[in-house]
Amino acid sequence: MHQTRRTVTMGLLAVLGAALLGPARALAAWNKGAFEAKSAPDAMRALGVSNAEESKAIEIRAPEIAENGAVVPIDITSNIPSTTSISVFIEKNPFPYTGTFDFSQGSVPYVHLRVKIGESSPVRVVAAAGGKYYTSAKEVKVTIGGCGG
Amino acid sequence: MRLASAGLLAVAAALLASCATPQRDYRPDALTMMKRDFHARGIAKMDRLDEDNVQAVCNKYRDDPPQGVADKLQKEQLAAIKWPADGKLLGDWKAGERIAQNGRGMMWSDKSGDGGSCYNCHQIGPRESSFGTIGPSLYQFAKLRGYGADIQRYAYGKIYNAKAYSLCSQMPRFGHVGALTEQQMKDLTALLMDPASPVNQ
Amino acid sequence: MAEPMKIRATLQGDVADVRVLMAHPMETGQRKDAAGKLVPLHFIQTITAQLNGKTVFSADVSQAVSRNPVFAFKVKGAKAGDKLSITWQDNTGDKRTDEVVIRAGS
Amino acid sequence: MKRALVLGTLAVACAAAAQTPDPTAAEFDKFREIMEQDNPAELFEVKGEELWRARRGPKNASLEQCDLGLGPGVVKGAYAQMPRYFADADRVMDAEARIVHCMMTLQGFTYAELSKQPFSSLTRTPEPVSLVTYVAAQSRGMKLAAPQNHPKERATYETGKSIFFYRAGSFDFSCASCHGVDGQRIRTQPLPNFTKPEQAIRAVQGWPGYRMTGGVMHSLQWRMNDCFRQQRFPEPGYASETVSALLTYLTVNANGQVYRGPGIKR
Repeated sequence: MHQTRRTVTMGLLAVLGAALLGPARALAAWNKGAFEAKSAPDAMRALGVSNAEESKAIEIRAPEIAENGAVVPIDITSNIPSTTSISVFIEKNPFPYTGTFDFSQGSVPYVHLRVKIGESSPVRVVAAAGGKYYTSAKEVKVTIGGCGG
Repeated sequence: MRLASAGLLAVAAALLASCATPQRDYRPDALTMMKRDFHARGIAKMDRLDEDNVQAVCNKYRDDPPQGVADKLQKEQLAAIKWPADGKLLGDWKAGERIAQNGRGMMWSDKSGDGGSCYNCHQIGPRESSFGTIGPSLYQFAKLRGYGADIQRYAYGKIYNAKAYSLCSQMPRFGHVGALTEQQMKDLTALLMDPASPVNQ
Repeated sequence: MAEPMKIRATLQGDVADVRVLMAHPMETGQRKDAAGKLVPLHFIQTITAQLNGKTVFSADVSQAVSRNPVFAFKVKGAKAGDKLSITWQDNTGDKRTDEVVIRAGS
Repeated sequence: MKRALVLGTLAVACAAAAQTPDPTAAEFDKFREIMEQDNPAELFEVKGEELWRARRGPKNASLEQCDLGLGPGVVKGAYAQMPRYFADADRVMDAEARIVHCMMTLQGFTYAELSKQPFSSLTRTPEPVSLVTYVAAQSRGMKLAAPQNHPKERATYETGKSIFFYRAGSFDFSCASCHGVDGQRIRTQPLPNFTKPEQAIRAVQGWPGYRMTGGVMHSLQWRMNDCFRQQRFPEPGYASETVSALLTYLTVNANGQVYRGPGIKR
């Protein structure tokens, strides 16, 4: 009984919280302008990201040298309290903005994804937390591989 | 008792059979099977399954032919090298680098010979870290060996026909089989020999 | 026609570790087919995950996500037996939803 | 005490470093494990199982009566015990060759149809490829035990060995040109020496494999075909005895080692 009520309350709080923090990102449209931007700064502008502060609390796990640029695994964790979303930019890709992952409605600020990286490039991550932006980057090298496999 | 000894005999016979049977040569079986199962595709025709005299000797002796046999064939291969009529062995090292990088050529998916596949097996220029190790490093090729005419000739000849220098070398005979043109081989020679080539920096 | 996803959702405490494989070509619009014609952009744009019908994770992504996408994320407040569904929608409007029951961790 | 521990740790670290002199390869291996955890190959496993059970072909039959060597319908463990001799075909067959045989005999497909475009492209995964992925997954975690009991199995091994060492073609290559020596690589790709048992497993491990290049599923039939292409040979027939013989040589060399199921390849 207690348990149920608490869950309901928390659920309500979550909904309220989401409402207070502005429109839930999940309801927003896929940001065409940001996705079609040809540089990471342009994409960030289109997303309204500004004054992102360098942070060591964003962990990016990606290979230093990718075996194959067509499939580069990336693990991202934000240890910044109340992180609501994480956005990924592969700076040297023709369209750097790769995606935004929204955790605000009930998930841990962690995501694993696999991406195409055309040439050696920094992978930049921007975390949104408490109305502010934090950022960190990791360089991934892409080389020519062998013929076999 | 009797059964046991019969069993023993059988075992002994089996052992004998396995020891006594000389290792049968399955190469004819393999060739028959391949000739039945393969088909020509694109530029890769069925005659590619036939051994030439060099391949035959290397296959027969598993790449370790008797000295006399090897010497005779190597001389033949060397004599068959067509040296450039203009006497010039060095082309453009920049074009050579592109040919060295290109791993295409002579496959059924190709139209002709094309690249030299050099980086597949060799370290060459200092800026390419993705190189193979089947062949020796060629970095600083001429810087270490000298820029003289004899070394130039060796480099060109080796690219043209590696088997003229080491009969069962794993390196293709690019000129001998027409995989690379004279100009392409000159460009590759320049990549190794030109003092301005990054290889010799 | 969209093919089924493969979803695994395993409990670790009250957090469900969710791993999903999606069958999708994720065409970048820059690749040429055998005839030399550009293959048009075709890629997943949005992903949402629901726990017992309530959205708990969502993402907007680009064509830079690899072919046959793989994602993992962690959903809070889950119990064994809860239903977790994932939906993707691509730029052609094609969509697919699959659902699994969250398993207790080992 | 603490110092001893640190030194010990260092020693271990150094030993590990000495074993993997190539930091690039070590980096690849580290992330290969992550990739294997969630492998798109599973999408093809699921599709293959559906195909195995579905009534299809001119005879409207499923493959559930297909004998993969352990009796009709037995899939578990069958992949790890192939190639093997099949009396009904009077030849040694690898897993995919056997599946093709079953699709012909049980379902009524023709070899011409099945061999027309036998390998995966970006837009199409042939049914035998999904099927062999399903079958292979049912041997996950099992030891390879390709039999060498029947005289034809032994002869096929020897024939395969001869094919492996046969140098010909425009570039004088044999399989052994790339895979007969320890510790070499093409570009950055390490080349296992398949003549040695502990390395031969790498011919089998990870196949069928989800290939990151192109994002397609490929089986060992494709792998052997593509090796011959790069060997500058003409093309071997799909599911032919030549391919089965080569696979017999490679698999028997790897016998006794654990097969980890469909994998992921660069």
